[in-house]
Amino acid sequence: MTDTVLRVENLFKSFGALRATNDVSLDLRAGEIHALIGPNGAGKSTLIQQITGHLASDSGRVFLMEEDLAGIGPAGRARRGLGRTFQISSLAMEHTVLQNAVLGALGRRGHAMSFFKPVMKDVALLEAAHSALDQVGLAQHGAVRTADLSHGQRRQLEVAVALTLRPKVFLMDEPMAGLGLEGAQQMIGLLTELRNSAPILLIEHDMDAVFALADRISVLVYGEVIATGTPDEIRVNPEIRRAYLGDDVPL
Amino acid sequence: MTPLLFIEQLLNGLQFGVMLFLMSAGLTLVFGVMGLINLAHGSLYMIGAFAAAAVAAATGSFILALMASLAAAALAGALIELTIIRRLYDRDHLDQVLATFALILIFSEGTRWLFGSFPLFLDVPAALAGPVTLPGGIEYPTYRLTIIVIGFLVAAGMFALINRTRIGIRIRAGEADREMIAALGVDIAKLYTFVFALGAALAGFAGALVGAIQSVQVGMGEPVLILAFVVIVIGGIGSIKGAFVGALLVGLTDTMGRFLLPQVFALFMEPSAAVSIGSALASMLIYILMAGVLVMRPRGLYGVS
Amino acid sequence: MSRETYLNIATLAVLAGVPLWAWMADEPFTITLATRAVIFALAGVGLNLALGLGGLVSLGHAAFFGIGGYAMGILASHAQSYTPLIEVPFVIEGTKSMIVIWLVAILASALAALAIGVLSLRTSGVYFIMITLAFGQMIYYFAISWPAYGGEDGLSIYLRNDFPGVNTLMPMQFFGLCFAILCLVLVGMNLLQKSAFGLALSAARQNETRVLSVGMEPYKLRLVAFVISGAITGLAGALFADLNRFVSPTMLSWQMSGEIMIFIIIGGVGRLFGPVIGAMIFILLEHVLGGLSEFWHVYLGALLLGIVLFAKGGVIGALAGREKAHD
Amino acid sequence: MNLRNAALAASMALIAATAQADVKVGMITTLSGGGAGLGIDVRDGFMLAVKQAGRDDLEVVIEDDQRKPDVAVQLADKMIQSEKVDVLTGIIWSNLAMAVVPAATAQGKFYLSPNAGPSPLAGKGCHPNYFNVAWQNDNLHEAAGAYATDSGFKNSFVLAPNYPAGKDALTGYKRFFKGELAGELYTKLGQTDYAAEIAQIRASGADSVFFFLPGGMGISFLKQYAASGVDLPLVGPAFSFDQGVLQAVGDAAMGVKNTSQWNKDIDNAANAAFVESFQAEYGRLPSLYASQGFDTANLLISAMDKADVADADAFRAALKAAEFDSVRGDFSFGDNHHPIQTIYVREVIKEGDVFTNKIIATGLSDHVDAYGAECKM
Repeated sequence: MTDTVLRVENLFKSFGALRATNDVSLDLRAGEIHALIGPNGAGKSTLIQQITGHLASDSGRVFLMEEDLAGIGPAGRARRGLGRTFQISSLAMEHTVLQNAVLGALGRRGHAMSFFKPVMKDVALLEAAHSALDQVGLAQHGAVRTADLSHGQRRQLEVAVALTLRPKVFLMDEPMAGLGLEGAQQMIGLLTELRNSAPILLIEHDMDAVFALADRISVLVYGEVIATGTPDEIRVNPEIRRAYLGDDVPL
Repeated sequence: MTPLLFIEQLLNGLQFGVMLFLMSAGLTLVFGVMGLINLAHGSLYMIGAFAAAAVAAATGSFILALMASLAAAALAGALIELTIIRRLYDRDHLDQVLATFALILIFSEGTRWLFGSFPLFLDVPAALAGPVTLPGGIEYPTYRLTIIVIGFLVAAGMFALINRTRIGIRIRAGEADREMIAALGVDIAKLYTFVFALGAALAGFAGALVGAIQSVQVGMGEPVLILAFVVIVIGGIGSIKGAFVGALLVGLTDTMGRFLLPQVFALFMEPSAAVSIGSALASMLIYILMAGVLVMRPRGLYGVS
Repeated sequence: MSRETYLNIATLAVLAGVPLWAWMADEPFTITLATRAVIFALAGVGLNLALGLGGLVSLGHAAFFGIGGYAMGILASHAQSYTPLIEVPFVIEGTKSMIVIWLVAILASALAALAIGVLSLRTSGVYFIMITLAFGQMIYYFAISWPAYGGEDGLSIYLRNDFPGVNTLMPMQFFGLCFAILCLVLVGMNLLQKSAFGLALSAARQNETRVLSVGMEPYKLRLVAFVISGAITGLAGALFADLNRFVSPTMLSWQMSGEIMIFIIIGGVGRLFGPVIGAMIFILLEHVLGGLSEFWHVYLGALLLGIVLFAKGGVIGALAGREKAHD
Repeated sequence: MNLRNAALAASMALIAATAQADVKVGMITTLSGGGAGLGIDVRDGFMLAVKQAGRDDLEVVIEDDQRKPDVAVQLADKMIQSEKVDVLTGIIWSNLAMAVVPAATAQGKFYLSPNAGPSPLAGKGCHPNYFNVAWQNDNLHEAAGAYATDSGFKNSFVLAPNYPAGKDALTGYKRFFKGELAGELYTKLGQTDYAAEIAQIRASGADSVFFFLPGGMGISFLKQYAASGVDLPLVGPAFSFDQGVLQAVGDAAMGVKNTSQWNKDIDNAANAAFVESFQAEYGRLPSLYASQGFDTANLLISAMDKADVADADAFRAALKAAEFDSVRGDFSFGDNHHPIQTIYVREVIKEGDVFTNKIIATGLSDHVDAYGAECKM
């Protein structure tokens, strides 16, 4: 277990009577893509929010490189190496693409308490930002206002911002949602590259992508992990076919 | 301090709170349904008082005066909703604050232009003048008791309206999800005009009721407006129940603070300094209360996030 | 250069040119009006940092304006009467030195902003507007009923305070002093907008979650912005008190907060020169409309309404177009 | 409305007609916002006297201070720097006077106060160029205290807003009231609900109530007091019982005793002429403030007859002599340039449909304010 980067133990979260996550445990190992699948409302996004600290857990613990993250807020967790992308793009829309990337690089630096030095002339920050934009294929779009980007480009920018943080873990919430076929292909290529710098916990509805990319898959139903395994194991697991895919659905 | 005096002061706090509720109910409703901060709510209160004073002077009837206050404020409310306010629903709070601040300027000076610079006369009806003796021997002004009763009736009416009627269902639906009720075929523009006019009418009604025991003058709305904001922020913006609880809380805190603080300070200070410092602190008390509530519960007592 | 830059230069030229003309034409009151515009602009620049860049709609900035004013009033009144401010545990004397007064004003209003900010920034949206209003009202009522420094009557200072090498009683020289401060602060604000802090703060306004997810605390960013903002408005308050040689609780009233906000809206929210243009127009309106009619507030209201409804982005927005994303 | 416009037009015409004015007066007063009624009365009274004098060597510039001290200071600067006025007047409120007067007199201008008389300006802060034509702030309260003592009251409950003028009011009352205090309360400035205070009055066992609550505060208090069933006699200064506000209080004010240095029934020729001409000009009964504005203008005109304003010493002496027919009857200045005058006790009565006041007693005769000794000039 020495190569475990992120470990989640017995997470619970209820909203009133609704149990969004119910005793969830899973881990993420170096170099892997671990996909989290499940029907709508299974608690996938809630789980991500709990891991990043945006939502407080009712109980359970999260470890990053064996450090217990209890009591640390979302900003602190990001500084410790949790890089995430959002289900719905979450960017500073009035800023340019480059500014959003620089913001990420600034986060990597750890503070923004510099008041008089022009940030867009800071070579170290710009380098990090450009290289991230380069990696996701947005190098040409640095000067564009984020609000003017296409949907797919915003997804790419999300990834780029996460990249600038040089995180220890990527948490990606449906990075391919709403992308066309071509966009999805590009994103798959990008994620394949990224797994080398840090493992990815991936929520995705696109089953083709999941089964093509993931090293392991966990299935979340009604807030519970009903199975974890390789794509092949999951494909043949009868319980999953019954509970999630439905018996009559051929794969 | 006798127990009787203490009870009388509690009644006073209650009455003040009820009056604040009348003012706050419309404000919180408008915010809850339309997401609008309306600083001009105090102007509607003033319009109600002026309309009542003008009608009472012309007809001598207090009932007619009250009806006039409802009508005038509702009309003014509907008018500004149709012409100005509806352009502000999609704007941020800053634009709303500024636009309705501009409305205050227009209404205040416009009223002064129409009615002159001197306060108007509006008196309590003869039937309600003077005090009644309550059980236990407390003499209490009949009119103030009437305000308490009316306030509770209005509160009950508001709860019934929101919870029991079709229009209430629509209002609640509008709070939850604008697109949804539009999709259900409700004319949202009409609903908004109605809600705004209703809030305005309540404010105007409060202005007329209170005008009878206070001074009907230009600028009478702003101090009450600030209090009403304190009330709805304490209660949680958008919640009628919150407005009710907040209003009573503010009414009681303010009244009891004014009454008790100087006496508390007098226990360990010389009298005139105690009166001075106690009064100073009393005038800050509701703001301290509000800051305290917000620090503990950033969305007020009954606010939803 | 962008159209906005040209507009900004023109603004400064008018702001400096009008009093120069008035000085030559011996119209000292026009210089006083211009000084008033400069000081209001400075107060607005302070609020604009919180409001425009940080998205913090504070309806309590009069508190800092007034605290700055009282810093001047209290220090100068003690110097005027040759009585020390405090004697135990050590003696603090009053002073007539503007530099000392400014430092005290900045420090005092920054401290007040820190205290108010720590509590208020836990809330957001309307609640933030209202809690800042509440703190403002608290200080206002305190000032009215606190007898030591004049209460509602306020404090009169007979002579302006001293600045080395400047005869502050000459309207033109005092204007020059205020104008220089405004320019310095504008330069600083321009740098700040383009700094790492400015980028992070405005990102926090646009998207709080985004800033959190890159490991920065919006709360801290906003608190720092609120403190700097309060300090600048406090400095403006000290100058305003010196302009009038008088300070009173009116400077602390919520209407004052509203007025400072109006400057920003008229000029353009978040624009560097928004409050400058706004304050100039406001003073002009007050002067021109006030002479036209007793009921000039009606016209002012109608004009404000028109700006809010139809000129989104204020005067700068209307003249210079949408804000260009910073390079 | 029309009348007010007519008054404005009249004053404008006057300004136009007096191009080579010898004395230029700057009037800074409150003409917009909540307290505008007082400023309008002072202005109308002042301009009536100016009109009646019909002089072409007197010019008046009028500006609205919006009741804001900083605006008042700006306007004073404007009048002094740009308009080059010789005399300033018009300010209604003590806090505005404190902001404007010291600086104006320090620059050698004359200031004639038609209303405000804060204690610092009567005592340590007095100035040879400052003349108060109304009263020192404490005066009416002192007379109320004297009247309460004369009426045999032993135990008064006193209340006023928590600000300097309020504290001065209670100090003034206590200075001349010889009985005990059953209670002392400071209310919030601008407060509109007095239920809590009235309850305390009821429980206090007092035999009389003194209150100073100017403007809307007094109207609210009186209405609520009348409805409360507490029937202790009320005493107060004239401010809450003046012609402008009395109609808004109505029956609740009937019979209340209040102190004033002026009333429309003071029996002298100047006053009778003033009341009649004011009514003819503006269509309403004159108020206390109008009488003060009228006296201020007549004082100024009397000085213009005797001295040139360019000769400050002579003009000052002419003002000090105060040789004009005051509508109050006898009028002279004390050493600190504040009035020595008789203060009457009035009772609110109804004449036909109009509420007004009638003099019933003399509160203090030839009264001198308490601060003169501190004035060194």
